Amino acid sequence: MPDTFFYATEVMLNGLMAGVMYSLVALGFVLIFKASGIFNYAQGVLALFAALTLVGLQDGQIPFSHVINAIFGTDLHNFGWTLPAVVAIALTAVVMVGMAILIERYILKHLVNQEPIILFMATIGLAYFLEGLGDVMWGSDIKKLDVGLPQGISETIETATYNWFGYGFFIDKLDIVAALVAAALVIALTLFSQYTKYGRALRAVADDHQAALSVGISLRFIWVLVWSIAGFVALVAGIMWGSKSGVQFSLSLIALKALPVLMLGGFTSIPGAIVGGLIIGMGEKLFEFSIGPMIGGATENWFAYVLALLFLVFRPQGLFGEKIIERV
Amino acid sequence: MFYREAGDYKTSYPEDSQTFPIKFDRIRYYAVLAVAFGIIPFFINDYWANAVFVPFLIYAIAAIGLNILVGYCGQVSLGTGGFMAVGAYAVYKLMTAFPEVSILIHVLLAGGITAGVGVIFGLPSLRIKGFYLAVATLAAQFFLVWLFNKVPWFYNYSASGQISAPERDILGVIITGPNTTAAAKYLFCALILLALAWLARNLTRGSVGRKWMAIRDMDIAAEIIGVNPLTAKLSAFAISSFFIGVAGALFFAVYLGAAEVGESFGIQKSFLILFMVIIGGLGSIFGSLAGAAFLVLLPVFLKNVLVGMLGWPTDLAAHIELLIIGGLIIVFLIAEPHGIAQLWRLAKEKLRLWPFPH
Amino acid sequence: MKMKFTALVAAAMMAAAPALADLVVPNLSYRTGPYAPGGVPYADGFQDYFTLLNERDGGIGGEKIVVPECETAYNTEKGVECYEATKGTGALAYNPLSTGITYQLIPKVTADGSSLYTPGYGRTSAANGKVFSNVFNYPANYWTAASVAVNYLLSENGGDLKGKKIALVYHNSAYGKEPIRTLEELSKKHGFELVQLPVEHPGQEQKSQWLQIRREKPDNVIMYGWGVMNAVAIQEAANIKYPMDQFIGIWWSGAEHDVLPAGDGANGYKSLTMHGTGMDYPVYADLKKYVADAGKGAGAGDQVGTVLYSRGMYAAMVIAEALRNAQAIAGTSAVNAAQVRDGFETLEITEARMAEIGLPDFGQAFKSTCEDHGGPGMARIQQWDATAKKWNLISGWIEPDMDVIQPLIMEDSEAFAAENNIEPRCN
Amino acid sequence: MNMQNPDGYTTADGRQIGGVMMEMKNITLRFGGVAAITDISFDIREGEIRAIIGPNGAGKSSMLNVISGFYVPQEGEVWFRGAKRPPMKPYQVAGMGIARTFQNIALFEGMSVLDNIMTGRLTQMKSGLLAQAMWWGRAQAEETAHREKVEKVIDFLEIQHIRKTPVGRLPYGLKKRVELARALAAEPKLLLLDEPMAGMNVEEKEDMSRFILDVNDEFGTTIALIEHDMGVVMDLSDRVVVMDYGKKIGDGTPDEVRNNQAVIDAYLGVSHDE
Repeated sequence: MPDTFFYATEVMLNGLMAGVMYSLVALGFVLIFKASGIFNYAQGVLALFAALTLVGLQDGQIPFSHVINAIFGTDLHNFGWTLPAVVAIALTAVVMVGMAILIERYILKHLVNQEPIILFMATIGLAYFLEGLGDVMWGSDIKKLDVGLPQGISETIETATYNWFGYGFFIDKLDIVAALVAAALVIALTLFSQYTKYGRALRAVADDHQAALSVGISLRFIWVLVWSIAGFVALVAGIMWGSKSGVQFSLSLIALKALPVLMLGGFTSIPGAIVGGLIIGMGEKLFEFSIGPMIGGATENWFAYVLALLFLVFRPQGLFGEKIIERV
Repeated sequence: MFYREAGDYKTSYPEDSQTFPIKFDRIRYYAVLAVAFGIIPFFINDYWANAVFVPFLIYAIAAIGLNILVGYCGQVSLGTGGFMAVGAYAVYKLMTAFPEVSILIHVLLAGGITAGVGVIFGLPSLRIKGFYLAVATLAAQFFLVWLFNKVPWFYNYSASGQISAPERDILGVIITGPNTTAAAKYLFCALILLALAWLARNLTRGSVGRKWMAIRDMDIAAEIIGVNPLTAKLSAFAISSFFIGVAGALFFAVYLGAAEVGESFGIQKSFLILFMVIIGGLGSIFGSLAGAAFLVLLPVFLKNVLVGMLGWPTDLAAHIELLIIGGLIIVFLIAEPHGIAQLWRLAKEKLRLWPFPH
Repeated sequence: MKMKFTALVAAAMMAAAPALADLVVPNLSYRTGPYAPGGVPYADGFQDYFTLLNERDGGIGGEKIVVPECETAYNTEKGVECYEATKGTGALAYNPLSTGITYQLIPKVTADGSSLYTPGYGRTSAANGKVFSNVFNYPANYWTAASVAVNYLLSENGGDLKGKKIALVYHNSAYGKEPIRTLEELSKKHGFELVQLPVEHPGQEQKSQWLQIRREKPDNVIMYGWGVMNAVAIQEAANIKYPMDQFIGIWWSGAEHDVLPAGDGANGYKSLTMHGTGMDYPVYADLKKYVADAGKGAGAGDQVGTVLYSRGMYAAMVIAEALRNAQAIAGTSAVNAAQVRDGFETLEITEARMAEIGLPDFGQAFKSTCEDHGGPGMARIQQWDATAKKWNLISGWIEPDMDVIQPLIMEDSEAFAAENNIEPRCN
Repeated sequence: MNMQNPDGYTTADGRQIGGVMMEMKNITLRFGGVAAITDISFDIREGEIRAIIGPNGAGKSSMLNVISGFYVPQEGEVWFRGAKRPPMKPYQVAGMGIARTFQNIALFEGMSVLDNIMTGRLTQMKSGLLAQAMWWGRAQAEETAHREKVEKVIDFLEIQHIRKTPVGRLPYGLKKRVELARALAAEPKLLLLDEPMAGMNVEEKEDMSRFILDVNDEFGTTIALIEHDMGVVMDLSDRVVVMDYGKKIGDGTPDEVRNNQAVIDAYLGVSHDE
């Protein structure tokens, strides 16, 4: 059945593409976990917040206009300008850096040396807070995010594959862009951590907190740095997901799609986040394609987790981890 | 002055290991019970029962259950919502299949069934640890919700998959269904909470509890001094799931009356109950109660203040509510990472010295 | 400390209670959470219509209408809290705009004697008034919608769907599963093949479903979606170049914010509607004069005239008419919950009456009886014009196939009656 | 003194040592490709204080971990009281009456001193889940009986005053003592001590030495210990195994070992890191 083969291949390719989108979110988790041991649940909300801010800036929305109107009885909505996408993205990046500074100053600083679960809960508190803040600042209606990324079927690929195989494959242009962006992001991160002073500092902290401190790197600076980078990654993820489905509350739920990727790839491995994302994306789509119809479909949400779980049961150290030798 | 341990001597080991070693605590405990069972039932109305007390009691049961797993045994779980769903659907199937059997038995059986499911999903904990395990329990969460949504047998083949609790009574007193009085609902849940809290207290002060805590504090050392990690972890999963299953059964049958799995028992529920446990205090039964009370009351309180008193638009109030709850959680964790229970202990230590601070 | 807190809560609740003599119609809305984009315009329309009656007519029959708003965030627990918080204030009717909360409130309102009005959503089998005495879901419901969609396709295809393939893309929840049985029956009757494609909440990731549609090339796609799922589905359909005019959503998948994100790609997308669309109705002049310009509009005021705003307004209009009817029957303006229930049960809305209200041809005429709380179940088709950014009505009222639906309603409601020991009424 | 006598021997201070309690036969342990222990054999006699010494990284702790079942050697056999020990989980080994302390204190930081020591009794507490949940007579009686045993250990180690203190708040020396108490509470037949005196000052070391001797003396407990302080080792132990680079380089009485050339070389050489 050549048709089935083509279908499966198409599903697989699209699964890989979806996986890239998951990886984009997972990357943010990994960066923060690696540098500070914090499992940052707020990563999804950070993406939402970044996307909201981006759209708000781009459309010249007045922040907090809803509150101001409610309190003062005014009727404010808009500054009446539209910013070019590039400017808006740059401004949003600045906002994310500011956010990282605030998070470090008002939360992390006070929670140094706490148990991981406490830090985890703090990030959930942060998630609630940012969700509320995002709503209060920019309103809760659905917004269209358009920074000029292409979307829809890539006719080139469809025609080309049709000419070669007799079956035109569906690949979304936005997914191709996402894959390119993800690749660029990983390369940039690698270059940053290999060839810059701060990047090396970051790696030093990841390897050994004490050692990093003893060579004179301020841990606080590192945290601001890593949260800024995670904020930037969240912005990228927010742009990609926002272009795909609009910007609205549900965007924060993409964090749930990144968690199985983390389980599989490991909380500390950047290549793990990428490869894990690809495996999860491909696995869940293929499962839905092959087994899904027999058991009623809509299996992707849980299958991603079960896949990661099964993998971990047989290989507890994760995809790229070394075998754990326990000591007492 | 009244709160003291001086002169409060213990002459036997059982006396030394009782729940409230200090006399004043004991008296206060009985006073709380007297208010809870002697006074509140006579004054409770539908609003207080349905908006405050019943959800508080049920969440408290779930929080104690989760605290056993997370706070005592150190296994972080995010599958609570899914396990509550097991309890809810089990009790629904039992109620409709055996209408003549007492609802109390159904609720306990639902807990038992959930315990079994909990053990199955607890198996990976033998290989997977820490956050990896927490994320792995999400597999249970998503799978169970999907299952109850997908298999019509669980919801008796109704058109939409919603389940509704029919009317059932105990000794002629209606416990479920729309005609239940506020007092009956409240008392039924309160009695179950009291019994389960007592069970939890017994379990955690004895050898089972020590096994759990040993695993929590240092699993490798625990195994070397003779704790079988398999039975310790799985018993924690079983007991914890039993509590959560009972809570889920009550949540559906007594509190909501109708439920849809994805909406009532979704991932948000798992996080909410984990919050209760952590804000209340890990490894503390009192903390579970305090955490549940805090997170049930706070939104109701905020809503009534912001919308009711200040007259703010509901959406603005709801957003501000999120801001405040998120902010408070962070403030709480910074002020006292060990939760309300620890704040309470510190307050008591101060009180012990009162009125002479030195 | 504890005492103070309790006192504060109690005081807060007192402050929320309106004067008892007014007509109280709580608005259990959701302006936050994942479904806020749908909840906001609906709540605005609902509020504004009652504000209009208060401002223009001094209420209904001289009685002011009080509409306490309570935020549910589409969450059943908050729904319980809202119900309990408002029921002590003399609430007469509820319209929670959530299938989950509806299921939960059905037994409660029945026991407490108030009414539940769920136009186009909720529990479909509540159309059987014999079993569900206090629940009303006229003029149309989930199952009639499915049937109307199929009937529309029949008329498009010269009355024959044999051998056609129709895909149902649905929100994998109680709501989304509602039409399945109806469509299965209809597929047997008309000989088309039904492909079911569930989408998990919240529905941001639908690649699998739309790849399958691309492979199987169904002749038509019917969608039961809500929230972000709608926008994503329409975008994905555009991505795979599915012909938009073959794609029909239920009325909950046919709002402006569902189609706007897809831009031009959404052009030609169709959806059902159970009421008129746009602002070409006389009532809007009054709304502008008495509500918007007076600064009394609900919310931000930017939703007026949208599809879901119209629906909220429609629901408010029907409730207002039921209140008026109750006053007429009871012979008093200060009606109680039981009288309002009677008002709902004997409600008749004619075309003439709608024209009087300022909404000519806005909704279908219907008449409720003791047995039938469901109405005729008709709907129209509207189509999106992406250039003009507006919905256009492209059909008249289409009737559902009640021969198929009525037995299903009886079956489901009787199962409910058996489970809950309910004696059928109306004999 | 004939230490090869299968029925036992008499020590210099006149204590009677019994037959072989535990025998390690040709143990080899590897992590990945790296051998931590290579082909080591030795025995431990009933009632004896047996020391394992060697430079850092010699494989001493690994050997203790093999005895307590935490590491499973790739080759070799462990014999206990005349029978070959089948592959076992650590908790099963504990159930056979082998208790231990750890090099880096492994107390349960979230529990009180009393609860920590009570965990030492876990292998002997039998009441079931249900009985405990109900706190029925049997569960309570059992708890009390074990509590009495534990109180004896507490008295013995002179830590009555910190009974209810959370372990996390204790100073290092006391923690070491509580850990010993936990091991003793199990009433072990064989007690394994991994550097019981590491990081202690002279006074604390003297206390600890006294406790070790008293345990051996009063309860007749067999003890195997790892220690760095040569003075202490030579004073305490009846026989010493010396390891270096995972190999056994000496075995005998303290005097014999002291004069063994291989041992002297190993200790004069630079100590190698783990």
